[in-house]
Amino acid sequence: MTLSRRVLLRSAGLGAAAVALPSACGAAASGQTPVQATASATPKPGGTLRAVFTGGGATESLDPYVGGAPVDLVRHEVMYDALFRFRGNEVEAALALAAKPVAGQGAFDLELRPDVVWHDGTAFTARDVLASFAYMSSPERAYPSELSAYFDFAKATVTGPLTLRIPTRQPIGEPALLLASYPAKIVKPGKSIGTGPYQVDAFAAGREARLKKFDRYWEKTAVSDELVLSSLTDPQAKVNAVLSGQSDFSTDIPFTIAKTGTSNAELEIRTAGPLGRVGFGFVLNATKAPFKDPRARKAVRLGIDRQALVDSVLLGFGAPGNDLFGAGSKHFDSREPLARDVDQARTLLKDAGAAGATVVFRTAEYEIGYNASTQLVAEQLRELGLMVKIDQVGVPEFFDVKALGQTDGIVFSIGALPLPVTYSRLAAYPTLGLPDAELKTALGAALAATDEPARAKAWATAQQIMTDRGNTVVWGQADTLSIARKSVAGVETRAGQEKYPYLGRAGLA
Amino acid sequence: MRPVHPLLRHALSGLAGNVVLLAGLSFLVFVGVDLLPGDPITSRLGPTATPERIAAVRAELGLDQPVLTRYGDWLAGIVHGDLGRSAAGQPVTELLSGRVGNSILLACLATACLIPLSFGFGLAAARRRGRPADRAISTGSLLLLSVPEFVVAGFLVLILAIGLRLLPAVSLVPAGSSPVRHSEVLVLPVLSLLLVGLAYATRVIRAAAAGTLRAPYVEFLRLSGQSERTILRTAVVPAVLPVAVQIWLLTGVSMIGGAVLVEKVFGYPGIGELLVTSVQTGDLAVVQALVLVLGGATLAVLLIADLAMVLLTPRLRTGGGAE
Amino acid sequence: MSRLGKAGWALFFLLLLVILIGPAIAPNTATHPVGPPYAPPSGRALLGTDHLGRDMLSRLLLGGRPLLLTSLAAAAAGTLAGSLTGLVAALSRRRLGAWLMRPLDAITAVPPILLLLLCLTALPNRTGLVIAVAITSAPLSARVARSAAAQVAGRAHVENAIARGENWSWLLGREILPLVAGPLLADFGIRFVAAVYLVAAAGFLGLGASDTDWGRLIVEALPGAALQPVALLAPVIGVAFLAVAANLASDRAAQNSRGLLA
Amino acid sequence: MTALLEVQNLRLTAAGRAIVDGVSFQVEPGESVAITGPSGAGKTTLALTVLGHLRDGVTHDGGQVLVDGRPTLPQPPPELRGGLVGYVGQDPGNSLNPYARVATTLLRVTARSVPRPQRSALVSELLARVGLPTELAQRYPHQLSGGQQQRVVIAAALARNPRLLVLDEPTTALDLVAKAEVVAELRRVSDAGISLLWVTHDLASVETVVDRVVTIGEPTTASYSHAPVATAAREVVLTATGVTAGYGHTSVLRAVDLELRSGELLAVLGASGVGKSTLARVLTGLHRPASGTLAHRGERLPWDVRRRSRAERAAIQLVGQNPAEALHPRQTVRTALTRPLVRLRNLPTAEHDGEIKLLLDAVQLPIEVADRLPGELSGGMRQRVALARALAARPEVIVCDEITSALDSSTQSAILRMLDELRAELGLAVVLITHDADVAASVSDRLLVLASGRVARTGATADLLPPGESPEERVRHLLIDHTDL
Repeated sequence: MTLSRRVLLRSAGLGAAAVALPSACGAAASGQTPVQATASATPKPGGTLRAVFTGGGATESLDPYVGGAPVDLVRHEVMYDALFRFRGNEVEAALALAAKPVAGQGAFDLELRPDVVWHDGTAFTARDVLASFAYMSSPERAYPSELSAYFDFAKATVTGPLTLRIPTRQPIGEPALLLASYPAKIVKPGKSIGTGPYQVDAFAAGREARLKKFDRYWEKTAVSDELVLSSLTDPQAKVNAVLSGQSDFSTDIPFTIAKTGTSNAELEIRTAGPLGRVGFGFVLNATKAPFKDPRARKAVRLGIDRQALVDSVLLGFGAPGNDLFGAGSKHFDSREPLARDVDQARTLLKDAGAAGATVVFRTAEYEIGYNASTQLVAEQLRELGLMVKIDQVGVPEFFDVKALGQTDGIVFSIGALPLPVTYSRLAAYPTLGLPDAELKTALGAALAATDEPARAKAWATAQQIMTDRGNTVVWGQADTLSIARKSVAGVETRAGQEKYPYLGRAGLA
Repeated sequence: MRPVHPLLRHALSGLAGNVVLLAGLSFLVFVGVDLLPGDPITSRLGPTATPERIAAVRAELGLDQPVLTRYGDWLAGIVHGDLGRSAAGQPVTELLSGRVGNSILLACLATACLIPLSFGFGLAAARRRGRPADRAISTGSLLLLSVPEFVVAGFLVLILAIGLRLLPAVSLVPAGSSPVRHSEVLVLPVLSLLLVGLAYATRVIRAAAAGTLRAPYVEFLRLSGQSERTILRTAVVPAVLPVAVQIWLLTGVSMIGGAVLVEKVFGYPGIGELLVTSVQTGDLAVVQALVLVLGGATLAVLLIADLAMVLLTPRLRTGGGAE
Repeated sequence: MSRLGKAGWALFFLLLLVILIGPAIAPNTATHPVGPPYAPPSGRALLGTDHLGRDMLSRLLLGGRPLLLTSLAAAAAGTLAGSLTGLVAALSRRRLGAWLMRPLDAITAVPPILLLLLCLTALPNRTGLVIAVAITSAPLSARVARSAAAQVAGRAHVENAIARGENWSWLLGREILPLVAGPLLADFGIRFVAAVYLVAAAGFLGLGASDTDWGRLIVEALPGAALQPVALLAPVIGVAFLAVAANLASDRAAQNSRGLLA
Repeated sequence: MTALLEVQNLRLTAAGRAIVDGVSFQVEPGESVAITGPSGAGKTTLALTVLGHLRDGVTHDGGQVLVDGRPTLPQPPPELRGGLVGYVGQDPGNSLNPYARVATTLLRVTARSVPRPQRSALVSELLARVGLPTELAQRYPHQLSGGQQQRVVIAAALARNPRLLVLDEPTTALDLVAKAEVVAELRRVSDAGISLLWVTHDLASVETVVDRVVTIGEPTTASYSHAPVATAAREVVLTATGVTAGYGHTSVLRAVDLELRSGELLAVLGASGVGKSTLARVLTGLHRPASGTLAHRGERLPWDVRRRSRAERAAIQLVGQNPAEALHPRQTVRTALTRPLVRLRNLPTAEHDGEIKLLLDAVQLPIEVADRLPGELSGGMRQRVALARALAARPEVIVCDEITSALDSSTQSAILRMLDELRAELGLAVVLITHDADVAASVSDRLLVLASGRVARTGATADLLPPGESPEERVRHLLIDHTDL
């Protein structure tokens, strides 16, 4: 199974090297502006929409399998189509119409959409899909697609002009879900040619991409004539770009901006809604003492003050978490969060023989709030008699495997990704995954289930195990905030992609 | 006696020395970065990559070779004008080309503004030594020197871009264009760099001018009935110029590499971002190229500053003369 | 000027005192929240609270010492290493002196930020920071020391000491150092200010070592500047104050030394 | 007819101390007056008030200075500086703008716009007035000799035909030949009817030019001379042969031979820049010559002082030119005198105090001086301390490099007398390096004249500079003869 660290980061909403840091001075002081859910007004056709996202500097690329910064992902979303995609948290057909497991064969049949045209005017065929599969899973590539862990693309065969048969490596009940979950854009290998609603007009890595509407798009053609996507790495700079009128929209902005509000009547601050939240928390190392003992893990869960963390770290923009990642995705177990109980936590710690123990928590400012939340949690756990030593490192070293193995907890966040993705990513790290046979069985069953009730049951079991003795501590669900001109409309947020929304239907009202 | 003009000989020997120095420097950095914790392969492949896969990529990139061999290969590449490839596989020359130019543009513009301003303020303050104008200039530059540049930049954005909306807050440069054609995005970054550099240059020029104004030959000119204007023009300016040129050149070149923080605040498409990420991820080829470019530029400017000093000082320019 | 210089010293020492005893007089811990985030100044938190609701005054008082000591250590290490090299270069034969100085020129050619990044990536802690700042400042100190000592090294009393066979420690410590102490102290002041900035810049780039030093406080307060301007202004004024005082003290040291050799 | 210059009861103070206290004198048109007095008597300060200039820290505290009937203080009349009164300063090397060519400097002081075609003619004329060739017009000051520089300064001062020239020690920084050039030049100026106000501490050289001498402060004493001792019988202590030395590619000394006998005073005489100081440094091991040998009592000595043994280092001592630099400004006299006792004589600490008293006695300084810093001593006293420090090593040879040139004449003769006594008492051999022919004639047994880095003449002082003739004239002849060779 080849899961790269970068992909792990992508789930946390950041590109490979993007360093999220607070920066220059904030917005003009003003009264509080209420935060609104994404506007559903209809945009007017035509015009230019300008948006700014976190860039990846010189490493940005038009190749959907190279660039990994949010701006890359936003651009890839509108230039290329996947076989399946999410709408809300349901899978819907895109370039493929259906993916049906072939009983007893360890394979599935893929049926493609007819009458799709590439940006260069050629017709879309099954061979193109095969070429894309080969391209994305090529071992020479820096990040071969994670889908290769489930599907054997090398043995895939074209069975008709618009049909393919693809063997699987393990029982997969719903291939479309996996194809929608992982980035699997269909592209003409080596060229920046896709089938999406926009095609590239001009591009400068780390600065800007100008995209123009593709008139022969298979679905409804895009709303805006032109899309200008700018790259900035500094969160404050992104906000400043909108504040000073240089851009119309930016997302993933610091909470402080929302707190300050904006004095400009043309602008508003939006949230991505309850489905577009990011789970903030910690993963405890269940392979060594003291967190090898489930009672010690439980003690931490009981010992933290979730509301205080939400108020301080998220400035109130979010809700307390229930220790499970994936809030907002399908099958998520949205039970009530634990209430703080310091006494019980102390008792549990004592039972686990960990009273007064010293543990090391690793943090880096991967996302705004990582270091702050670690500091606050350390303060809170001190009240239980658990001494937390903070190991604060630089961003590039954060996921150093050896160091991860030596720490007792690391700060972690993950968006509303589909549960298979969330759990496979946690399992990818020996020290992040929970070594639990029952959990493994439940996860396998969830992946293999072909019918909905079985899937739901398997996920319920898995999440019950995580609730009972899991190693994740999710204290909060953070809102994803964006700043936009009020006239910006049609911005769609897809599950787990709150930081790189879909702009294919967006425009100015 | 001398077949080569002494100045030319000085320049040539300086150039040769600089090349040697740069080679030494690049070697040090090469070995140094190699020892850094960040490993381009593991950061590229992720922690779950199999040992065979890591070994294969290492071999592919030639990283299994001893460090000396790799340095040799890198040097050979330089001779052929090839700066190598980044860990992500892009040619370094491509990564750097536009960005280096943009950073240099910023530094050049800031220096161009710095020259007249620092000279004017420095001389004005020196002429009015101890009087209110001098106090104002000296205190002002002292205060400016005392605030970190990213704070200065932040305040400028807050006031000029967001408050008054006079200028763009971030330096968004359209694809396929260059900052030159969108001069409005240059104003604030240049201003931020300028303010910090100006404070320093003004102080140095003021000190040099004040020193010259106390020199015996200035007293002699006064006693020969020369006007203050003439004295300033004929005696003080030529004496301050060699010092000033040095400061301008050094400040200017330090702005190329020193603009990292300012570039970050404005999202300016310079080398700043590249500098930070390449060091942190141990992207040796990029770090090396940056060291080469920035180090080479600095050494070249140091040499030019040396030559300018010689050219502007008659005693040095004409050699010893009759003794 | 002398009155201004005296004021500079007085200011410097006062600030130094506050900074050094700061941790002892801080009313709260640096980490414990005392109120809502970005609360304005109030009786409970005289300078308001920071982005996590922690007492700004306490953080300021707790953070001065690490900044001061780190910068001092870095400036001292850099000035010491640089001065020693410069002094030895000035007293040595010309060829040896040039040979000693050349590698330092190479260091000057690397932008301080790059050096900072390299050192902090290798050693992501306070030691790394001190080493980085020391390395960047040593070449400049060496130049200052060399040119100051070169003016002194040819003086008759130095030659006399050489002629009567005094050893290096006497020559450097007793003959040269007392005479170049002024320029070196002045240079030390400048290095100190530069160190303060580099430490702050490290914080800005997310490389800082302590979480309360003033550079870090500035960086943390920047996003919330509109909500709680005091949280930003207090450390900015603190850093500026320190820098101004150090600059004034350095000017004064330079002036004192001028009189000595007249 | 009113006086051209009239100083009436002038009082000037600096730092609360009067530097010029009630001075009055007059200069008539066409008259030349010398102002003399010991150093620190305020001669320069006085001269500058004639031009209406007060240096930083000096305040006008009473009295008046009138030029042509008009007061120059607090603000001089507009046409005074450069017009009515010209000024020539002490150090021509520092008086000329180093960034301007001679022609530019001269044209600028004429203060009128000259049409381009006539400029070179005007410059040539101004240069011709001071006897300089036209070629110098395009040179920078550093490309001129000291004498030429000072003559350019005079040309600049004369450019606007002043009626009075204020001269502040115009010859002290010059060597013998240059000094003669400048004095001759000023004589011509004076003869042309221009008044001179000549500030000097060296009356002898201006006697032929000025009409009158005004002394401020205490008068100076007469000079000192000694009776030569017969030295032929004494043993040779130091022999240098074939000394060739230089800096970089330029050689300063060429094949210099020198022999010194115990108790003898050898004067090394030469113009400035001729390599005298280099010779001193070579002999004391501070400068390594390119070739040549040195022997001490027949034993070969290494050139580098660091390679000499302790006894060898102690045997030869140097006393330098500049009293300001001779002593460490932060070390007391006691420290300065103790170090040689420790390093060169290994004397037990208990004996230091007694020895220091003896040394201070020998140079005629009170014991209280021991705990003072050099800054609290006068130039003469510092030079005595430097001498005592050299004696502390119990040397056989002392090399004195222009030890009196920075001192006023009374201090100068006191130092020379002391040197003579020490020589007689201790049997010291002395190499006295000087540019002053009078000094050489008055104290030396033998003479070695250096010219262009070579030995031009050597022999008994009595033979080369017979009494009765002006030593300065004789030396000039010796040097010119040599140059003709």
